[in-house]
Amino acid sequence: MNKQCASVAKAVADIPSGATVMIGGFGGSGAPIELIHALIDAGPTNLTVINNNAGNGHVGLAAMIEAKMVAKLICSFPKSKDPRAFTERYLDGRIALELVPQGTLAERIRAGGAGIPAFYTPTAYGTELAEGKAVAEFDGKPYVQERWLKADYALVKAERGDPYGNLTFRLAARNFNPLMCMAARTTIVQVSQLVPAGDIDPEIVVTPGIFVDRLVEVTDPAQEELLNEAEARYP
Amino acid sequence: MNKQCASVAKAVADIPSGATVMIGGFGGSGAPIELIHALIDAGPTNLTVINNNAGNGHVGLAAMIEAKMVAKLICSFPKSKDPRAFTERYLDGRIALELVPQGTLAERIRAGGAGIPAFYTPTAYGTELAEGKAVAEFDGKPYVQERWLKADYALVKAERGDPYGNLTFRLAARNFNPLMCMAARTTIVQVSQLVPAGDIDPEIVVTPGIFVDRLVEVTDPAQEELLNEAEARYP
Amino acid sequence: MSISDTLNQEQIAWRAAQDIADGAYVNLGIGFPEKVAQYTVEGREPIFHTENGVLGFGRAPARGEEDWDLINAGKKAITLKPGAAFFDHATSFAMIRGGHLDVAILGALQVAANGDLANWRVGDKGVPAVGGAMDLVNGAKRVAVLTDHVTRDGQPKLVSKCSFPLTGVACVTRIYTSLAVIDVDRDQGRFVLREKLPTLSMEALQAVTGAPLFTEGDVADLIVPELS
Amino acid sequence: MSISDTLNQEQIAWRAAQDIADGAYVNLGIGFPEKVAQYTVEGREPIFHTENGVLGFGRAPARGEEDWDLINAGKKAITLKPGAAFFDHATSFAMIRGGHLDVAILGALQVAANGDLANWRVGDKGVPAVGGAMDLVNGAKRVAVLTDHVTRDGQPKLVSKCSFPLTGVACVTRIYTSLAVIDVDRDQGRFVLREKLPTLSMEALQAVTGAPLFTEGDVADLIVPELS
Repeated sequence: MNKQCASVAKAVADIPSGATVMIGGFGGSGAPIELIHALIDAGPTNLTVINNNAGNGHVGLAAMIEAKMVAKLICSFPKSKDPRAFTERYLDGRIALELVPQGTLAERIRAGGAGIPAFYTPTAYGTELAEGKAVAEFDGKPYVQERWLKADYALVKAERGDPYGNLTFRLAARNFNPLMCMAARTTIVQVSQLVPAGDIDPEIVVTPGIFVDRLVEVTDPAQEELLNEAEARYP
Repeated sequence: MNKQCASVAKAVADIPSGATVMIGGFGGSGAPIELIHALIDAGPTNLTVINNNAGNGHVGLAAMIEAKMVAKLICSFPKSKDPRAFTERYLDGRIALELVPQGTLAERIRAGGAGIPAFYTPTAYGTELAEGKAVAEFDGKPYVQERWLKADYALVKAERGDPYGNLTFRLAARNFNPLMCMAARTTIVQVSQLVPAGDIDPEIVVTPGIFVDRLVEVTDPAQEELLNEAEARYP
Repeated sequence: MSISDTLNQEQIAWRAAQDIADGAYVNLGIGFPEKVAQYTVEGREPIFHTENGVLGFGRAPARGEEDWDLINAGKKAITLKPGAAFFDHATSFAMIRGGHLDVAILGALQVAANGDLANWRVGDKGVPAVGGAMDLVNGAKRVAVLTDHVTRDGQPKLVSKCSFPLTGVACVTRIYTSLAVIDVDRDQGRFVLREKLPTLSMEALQAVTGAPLFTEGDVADLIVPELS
Repeated sequence: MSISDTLNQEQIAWRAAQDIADGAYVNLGIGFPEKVAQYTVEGREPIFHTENGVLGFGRAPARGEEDWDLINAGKKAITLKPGAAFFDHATSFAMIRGGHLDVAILGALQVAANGDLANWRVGDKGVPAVGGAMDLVNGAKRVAVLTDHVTRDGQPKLVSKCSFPLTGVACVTRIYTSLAVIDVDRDQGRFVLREKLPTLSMEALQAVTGAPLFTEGDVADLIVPELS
């Protein structure tokens, strides 16, 4: 078995218009910039994107939004240093937003990966973000029912990967990435280093290969923060 | 901060009769034998124990049962090579059993640690283990509602630990141990090696120290399987 | 009636192994189903999962070389292959419940025509123990059963309705028996015969099966090597 | 009315830091609450948590030495202390929601006498963004608020009922303001004054507070060092 793809272009080539796509990262940390840019080149439209944020500047997710590929965004914090790509389209109604508290977003994605169709959380109880949701009491305390989140595809950034898809992540670039690996029908991962099977100690694997479908090596990947400092723009 | 205890005896000394105690391990793998034996020495009674199994032979959890300390067991598989300690008491009604499917047991413990009071699972739907439980349909499929599991104390076995309580686990001895660390009010861990802060690479920490209250070093810990081969008996 | 020419457990396991694709993620139940690993088809590499948190394990170690922190769900010592991974129990059952396993292969007391499975408990006596069976049957993409076609005293194990306590509802997708390979058409709640021993008549097979056997197109000959 | 002698943000943060115990697990909100870390009491070592999966981080790195994979929830570069750990977002919020954090310190638009907090949105204009605030206020053992006592135009921020959209219901346990330290008695739904600036009369404080201030025993003097 070898899950390796020859290029980022091939790795994302079959993502169709209308797909739901999870994209890992928290701000620029752990954002799979090269996979996102390959998807911009491929050009599917009408996508639902699940990410913690809504892009920054004119690269990565922000560039996807500028390329008119995103119909709906599910996120917790659609603000950044330069959120104009999203803000402008949201305010004039060209992009839909489902705002989800960050912990609920993480747990809904994990639930999607773990086969848990719904769970209860105290988060957002009594707020407008719980409107229309079922509420139940447990041990005298009210909780909000939340549903799992799944995706057709996940775009993920990892540090090391082996041909089986076992992954490690770098520093705080882990964030949503391991969860999204679990919750998509097809998980596509860019790894900074592809290593032979057996090179990753089984005890330190963070994402076991069963959650990964495709791997592509992107050595020396771009950092969104540095691209933005350089005022980069994609394409 | 230093969470280190001087001895296994001191680490478990305050566990009172009537407490709910999670005990890590899957069979003998990852079972904190030295902490269990210290608890037998301390002698609280009327305990509710949460473990995947019900003990094997006459050491560890089996010895706790033989010492008449356990009023109720919550587990998925109360069988082993030599399950007599539990079987005899269960069959004549001296110990209560709550049987839980293994994945539901794991998820309920995780839910307890993660502040999720209830969740839905397909597991056990339509079986006697779902009797009396709420059922709900999601996307046309029926699911069973399950509640979180929490404990007053958890007894856990880990491989390396630092003074902050960061842990790694050895091979498949991980199993329920990291989950139980999350779900107990007081988590007590025996580590085979206590190392200085900073010695465990932050990227390979399996259980972050926030989930751990007390650590005690037990070098060269006993393996239940080998104790049983030697027909050991505790005390 | 009795049927003298039947497959043994090795042969049933061999037949089940033929349906496991290269790269498939597979969980084998304790006991009889574990034999399937021995008959992995040349050139294919399934990846074996065990409930207690290991993916990518291999054969048992030599006697005396066991490490009792490295065991499978049956509490037997195992070894690792390159590319293995450890994880906690919640992640292990996320793999199962979340639909990431390609196939779970289990034993059975009874399988009903709608795919109901009974394999964890005979009655209400003794100590009940369920382990991960109820999770596996509700999670894996395919749930296959290995079983003798009838009980020791000749009663059908493939039935119209299970009399033993259920492990799962409408969960079994394929049954490998000592006489036949049978799919469960869960939409219509019926058995569909795919293969049978060539020496066995349809009538004789139906006579030892507790629910009607349907066919869709040809029924192939169930041919397996000599194994013991 | 106007009150000239008030604490600045540094001083409010200093006061909040006095209540953080050695070894406490602490999450500081983006912006103003982050200042609390600077005033950690000598001899105490709180452990700081950030939503994006880091426990045990320290000060910002020197300019030019940032690693943009090592940031906090405010997307600012951080450094690690010995004993730090990384984890995924689900585990990070398990820490929050599961009650493992000792204290979360947040800013506020309004706090009601029953502990309701509004701090994420002023109205229904613009782009809404919530981040982890709703999880933090429902998860941490103590939920502390740092705030000026009144808005820029002199309106009370401590109110009988929030007019802005809620972040959480009956969640705040203590409020550190530019004039006072006030506990929320969530059982009785009332503010309990613990400390006030010594130069400030009870009447003057009540006049800029939008709900009654109760007392239980003595009200201590709120005394902080000169800081800027």
